[in-house]
Amino acid sequence: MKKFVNDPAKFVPEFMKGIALANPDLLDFNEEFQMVTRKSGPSSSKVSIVQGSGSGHEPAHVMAVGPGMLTAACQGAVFAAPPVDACYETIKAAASDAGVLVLVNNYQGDRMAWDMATEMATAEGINARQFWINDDVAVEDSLYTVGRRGVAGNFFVMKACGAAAEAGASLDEVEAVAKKVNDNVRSMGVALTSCIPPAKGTPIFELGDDEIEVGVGIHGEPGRRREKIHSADAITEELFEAVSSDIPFKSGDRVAIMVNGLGGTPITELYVIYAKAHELAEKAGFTVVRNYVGEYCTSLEMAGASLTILKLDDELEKLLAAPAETAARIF
Amino acid sequence: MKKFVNDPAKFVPEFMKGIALANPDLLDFNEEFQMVTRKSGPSSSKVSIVQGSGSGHEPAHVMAVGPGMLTAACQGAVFAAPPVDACYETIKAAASDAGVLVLVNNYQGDRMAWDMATEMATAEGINARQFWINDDVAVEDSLYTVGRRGVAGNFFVMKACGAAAEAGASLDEVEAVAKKVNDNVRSMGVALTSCIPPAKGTPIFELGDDEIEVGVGIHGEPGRRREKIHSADAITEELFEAVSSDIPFKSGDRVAIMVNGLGGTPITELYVIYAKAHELAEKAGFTVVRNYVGEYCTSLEMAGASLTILKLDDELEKLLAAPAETAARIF
Amino acid sequence: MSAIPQADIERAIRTTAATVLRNEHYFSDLDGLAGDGDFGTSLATGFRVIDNEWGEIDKSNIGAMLLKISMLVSKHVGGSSGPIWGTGFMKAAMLTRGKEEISLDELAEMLGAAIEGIQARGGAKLGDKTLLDALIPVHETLKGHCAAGDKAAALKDCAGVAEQAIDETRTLVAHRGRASQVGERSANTPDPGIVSIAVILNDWCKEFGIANTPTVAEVVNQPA
Amino acid sequence: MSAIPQADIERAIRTTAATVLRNEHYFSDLDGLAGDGDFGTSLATGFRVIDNEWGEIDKSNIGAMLLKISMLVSKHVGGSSGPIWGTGFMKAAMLTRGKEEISLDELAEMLGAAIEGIQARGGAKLGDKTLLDALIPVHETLKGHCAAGDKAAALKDCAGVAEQAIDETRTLVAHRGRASQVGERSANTPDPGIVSIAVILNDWCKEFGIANTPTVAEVVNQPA
Ligand SMILES: Nc1ncnc2c1ncn2[C@@H]1O[C@H](COP(=O)(O)OP(=O)(O)O)[C@@H](O)[C@H]1O
Ligand SMILES: Nc1ncnc2c1ncn2[C@@H]1O[C@H](COP(=O)(O)OP(=O)(O)O)[C@@H](O)[C@H]1O
Ligand SMILES: [Mg+2]
Ligand SMILES: [Mg+2]
Ligand SMILES: [Mg+2]
Ligand SMILES: [Mg+2]
Repeated sequence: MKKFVNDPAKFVPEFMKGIALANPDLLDFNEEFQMVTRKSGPSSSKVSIVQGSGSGHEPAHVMAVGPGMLTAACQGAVFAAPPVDACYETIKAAASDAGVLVLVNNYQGDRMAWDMATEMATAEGINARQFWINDDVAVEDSLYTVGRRGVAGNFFVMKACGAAAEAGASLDEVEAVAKKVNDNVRSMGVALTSCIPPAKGTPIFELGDDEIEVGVGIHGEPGRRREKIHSADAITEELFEAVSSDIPFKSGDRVAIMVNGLGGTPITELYVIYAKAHELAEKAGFTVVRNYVGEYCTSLEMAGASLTILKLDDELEKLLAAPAETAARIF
Repeated sequence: MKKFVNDPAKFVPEFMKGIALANPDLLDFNEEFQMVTRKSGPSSSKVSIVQGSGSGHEPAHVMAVGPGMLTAACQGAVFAAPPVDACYETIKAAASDAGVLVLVNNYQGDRMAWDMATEMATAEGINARQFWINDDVAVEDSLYTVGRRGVAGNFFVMKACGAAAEAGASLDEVEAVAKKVNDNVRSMGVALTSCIPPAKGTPIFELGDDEIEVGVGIHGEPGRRREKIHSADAITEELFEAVSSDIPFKSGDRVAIMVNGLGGTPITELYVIYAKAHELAEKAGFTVVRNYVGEYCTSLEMAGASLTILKLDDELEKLLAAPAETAARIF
Repeated sequence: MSAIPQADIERAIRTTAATVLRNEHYFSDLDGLAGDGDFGTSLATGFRVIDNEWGEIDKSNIGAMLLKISMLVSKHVGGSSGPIWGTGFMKAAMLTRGKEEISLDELAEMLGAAIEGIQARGGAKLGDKTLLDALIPVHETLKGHCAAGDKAAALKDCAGVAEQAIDETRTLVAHRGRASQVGERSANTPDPGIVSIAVILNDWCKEFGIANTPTVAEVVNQPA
Repeated sequence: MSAIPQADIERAIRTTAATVLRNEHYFSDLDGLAGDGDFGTSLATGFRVIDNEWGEIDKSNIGAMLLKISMLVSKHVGGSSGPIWGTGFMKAAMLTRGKEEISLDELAEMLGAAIEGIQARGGAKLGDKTLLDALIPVHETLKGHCAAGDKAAALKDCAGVAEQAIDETRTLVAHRGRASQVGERSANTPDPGIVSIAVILNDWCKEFGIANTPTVAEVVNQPA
C-alpha cells in the first residue's frame, strides 16, 4: 500500500483536520463525531441540509459543507457508514426552526444509521426528514443496498437543495427539489482499477490487467459485467446509453452532464470522455447547458469515471447556477 | 495501459476538444496548434500572459486560460514542448499593444521553442518578453533543464501576473510581479508511482513496490534520492524542510501553502499532508494566509504530491485574492 | 437453578469484547471476501471502548448496563454493524430494566426482542445471509431449553447451532435483495456476521467451562 | 565530379523521412531508457507531414526546399527536437538560397552552420551527450574529404564516425549540465539523437548504393 498515511486508524480524522485547517473561516470541525459544520451555523429561518456516509468519496460529503450547499456533514471510517451518534449530533448541530433535510445515499448501513438518528432527533423535537438518493442505473440491487445505489448524482441533489434552502424555501419545498433532482438524474460508473482502504491495506477487489468493471459501485461493488478494456469512446457510449435510456429523456431536453473521476484518473482522460458524451448528447437532441468535469464523488484512488445526466427545468437550472462556497475550490 | 484513451496519437487534441466543449463561453480552441485562447480575446490596453508546455500537467496550462489568468496557451504532445509554430501562434493570438509576457517553465525544450517563437514575434513587431519559472528546489540541474525546474509554483506566477495584467499593470510591472513570485516561491515533490504517457504505453520510470522518489520532476525525472516509503508526516517534514530552508523565510512571514497532487493521489491524502505542513509552518512562525490543496500541476496519473511555499507581501496577497475564471472549476 | 446472575452477563460481555478485539483483522478479512472488509474494524472500535471504559459503565442493574453498551455501540461502531448491534443491545436492555438476574426464559425473550429490533431496523429475513441466520436458530434452540433449564446444555447447543449456520448459509448469495448478477463474489463465502456469532458463543463456552469442540473451519481457524 | 545535384538532396531527405518513420517506436524506446520516450514520436510527427506533403513542397531550388522543411519541422515537431532540427534545416537553407547543386565544400559549410545554430539555440557543447556529439565529428570528417571530392567515400566515412559516436558517448552522463546525482539512469544508455544521426547516415549509404556494414548494436538492431 503506497499512500500518504500515518496510522491508518487515524486517516479520517487527520484528513478532516487538514480540511478544517485549510478552511478556518468556512468550517468548524468536531473530531469526536468526525463532523464538519458551517462556521456561520444553521440559520433559524432557513432549512438545513445535512449528509454523511463512509469516507473515501471526497469531496463528497464533508467538502460540500458551506453556504449554498450543506449545513453540516459527518464521515464514518473509509466506506463505513458513520455511527448513529455522529449522525444524530450532525442533525442536532444543523437544527433549525425551518427544519432539517437529511440527504442519504441509498446504502443499507447509511440508511439504518440516519433512520435511528432522525428518530432520536425527532424525539427531541427537531423537525428532521430523510431523503434517499439512488441515481445509479448499473444494478437494481447490490451489495449494501436494496434498490439502486446513490452515487455522483448526489452532488446535484446537494447543490440544488442547498441553493433552494439558501433562497428561503420551506422544508416541503426543499424536499420537493430533492425529489425532482433524484427523479431526473441518472449515473453509471466504470472502474479501471481497484482501490485500497488504508485500514484494509489490500485492494478491495481484483481486476485483471486488461479488465474493467462496468457499472462498478463507489465501494468497489460489482457492476453489470467485467469486460476487456476498450476505447474511451466505446466506454462512453456504453455509459451514455445506460444512463440516457433510463429515464424518458427526449430530444430538446436541456441537461447537465457530469463526468466524475473516481480518484485515480487524470482530468485529461475525463475530458476525453466529456468530449464524446457531449457529442452523443447533441446527437440525441439534448442541449447541454451545464457541465461538471472533475472529481465529485470518488472511491479513494480508484482509476475510473462515472457519467451523470440530469434533466433540467428552469427551476433546477437556476438552483445549479446559484453561488456556493465549499472546501472544494481552486483559488 | 489502462486509460480512457482512443488513438493515443489523438489524446491531446481530444481532451482539449473536451475542455473547449465544456467551456464554450470562456475559451476558443484551435486544433491545428493545440492552442486555447480566451473567448474575449486579448485587450489592447492590458498585458497578455501566455504559457505552454508539454501536456500531461493539467490543469496547467490550458485549463488556466481565462479572465484573471492566462490570455492564451498551447500544448505539445504529452511531456513534449509544443512546436515552435504553436508557440508563435499563441503569442500572436495574444498580441496586445500593452505587450505579451511569456511564462516558460525552465525546461530546455520549452525554452528553445519559446525563444524561437518570441524572436519570430518580435521580428513581426509584437512586444513579447519571456520569463522563466524555476521553483523546484529538488536538484540544481536535471534531465531537460539547466538550472532548476519549473513545477507547481508556476500556478502562483500565472495567478499573480494574470491579476496584475487584469488590473492594468504595464509589461514591466507584470514582469516584476513574475520575478517577485518566482524569487519567493519554492517547491519539491515526491512520487509514489510512475505514470504512463499514452503514446509510450509503458511507465516512464520504474519504482519498487515500497519505494518513493523524493524530489521527482513532473516528467518523472530523478530527484534527490529513492527511499523506502515512510509515514505521511515524515515525508511532509522532508518536503517542508527542503522547501522552507531554501529561501530566507523567517518567523513572522506570511505565506501561501500549496499541496499539489500529481494526478493519482486522492484529495484526502493531500489534506493529510496539508495538516502536517500547516502545523510545521506555524511551528516555524509563519502565518498561513492562503492555501491551495488539490491538483495544479500534475504528471498524468502519477501518485504523489508536491509542497509549495510562497512568501507573501501585501501586493502578492492582493493579486492572489483577485477573482479569476478558468476551465478548472467546481460548479 | 436456571437463573443467570448479572455477574455472568458481565462476564459474557467482557468475553465478547475480548473475542471481537482478538478477531478484528480476521473478521475484516472475512468481510473482504465478498464485502468491503470493515466488519472487524467497525465492531472492534466499539468493543475497544467498552473494554477500556468497563470500570465506569453503570452496572446498577442488567438493563442499565446493556443500555450503556448500546449507547457506546451507537457512538463508536460505524457501518451496518452499528445500527444492528446497537439496536440488539437496546432491545435487550429494555426488557431487563432494574433486573439483577434473569431466567433462561427471560434470556430467550431478550434475544427475541433483539432479533425483532434488528429485523425492523434493517429489513432482513431468515435466509438473507446475515447474522440473523445465526440468531434466529439460536433463539429457537434457547426456547427449547427453557423448560429443562440447563444453562450449560443450552449454551453448548446454541453454539453448535450458530456454527451450523455458517455452513448452511455459505452457498447462499449475500445479502438480502442482492441481485444474482452481482452475486458470484459472495456465493461461496461465509457471512462474517454469522461467523462472529458462532465465535462469540464458542468463546462463551470456554469462559464458562463448557466443553465444546468446534468443527466448522471459520470457528476452528479463528486466531487463538 | 564532387557536385551534389538537388535531386540527391531530395533523395536524402526522402530517405531520412523513411528512416525516421520506420524507427518511430525504436527511437522513442531509446529515449525512454533515460529520458521521456518521445523522441521518435516527435520527430516522426514532422517527417510524416514532410512525406505526405512531399509533392507540394517548393523545390524551385535547394534553399527554398530546405526552408520549407525547416518550417514543417517547426510546425509539427515538439520537444527539444523541434527547435534543434528546425534550426539545423533553417541554417542549411540560408546557405543554399537559389542553388540547384552544391559542392562537398558547400555541404560541409551547411553542416557547420547547422551545428553553430543548434549550439546557439540550445547551448550544448561537444561531450554533453547530444546529437552534436555525432554532428561535430561528422562535420570534421566531411571537411577532410572536401579536397579529394569523393562523395561516396565521404558519406561512408561520415556514417562510420557517427556510429562511433554512439559508443564513445554511451558511458557519459546525459545531458549538458545534468547533475551527477540524477545521472545514473543515463550513464549506460546511448543517446537517441546520436543514434538517429548514425542510422540516417547508414540509410543514406544504402540509398546511394555505398557499401557500409554497421557494427554498433543500435544501428545493427534498428528495425528493417
Ligand atoms: N440488514 C441487515 N440485517 C442484519 N444483519 C445485517 C444486515 N446487513 C448486514 N448485516 C450483517 O452485518 C455484517 C456486515 O457488517 P458491516 O461490515 O459492519 O457492514 P457493511 O456491510 O455496511 O460494511 C454482515 O456480515 C451481516 O451479517
Ligand atoms: N541542447 C541540446 N542541443 C542539441 N541536442 C539536444 C539538446 N537537448 C537534447 N538534444 C538532443 O535531442 C534528443 C532528445 O530529443 P527529444 O526527445 O525530442 O527532446 P526532449 O529531451 O525535450 O524530450 C537528445 O537525445 C539529444 O540528442
Ligand atoms: Mg461498510
Ligand atoms: Mg520531451
Ligand atoms: Mg462491511
Ligand atoms: Mg525526449
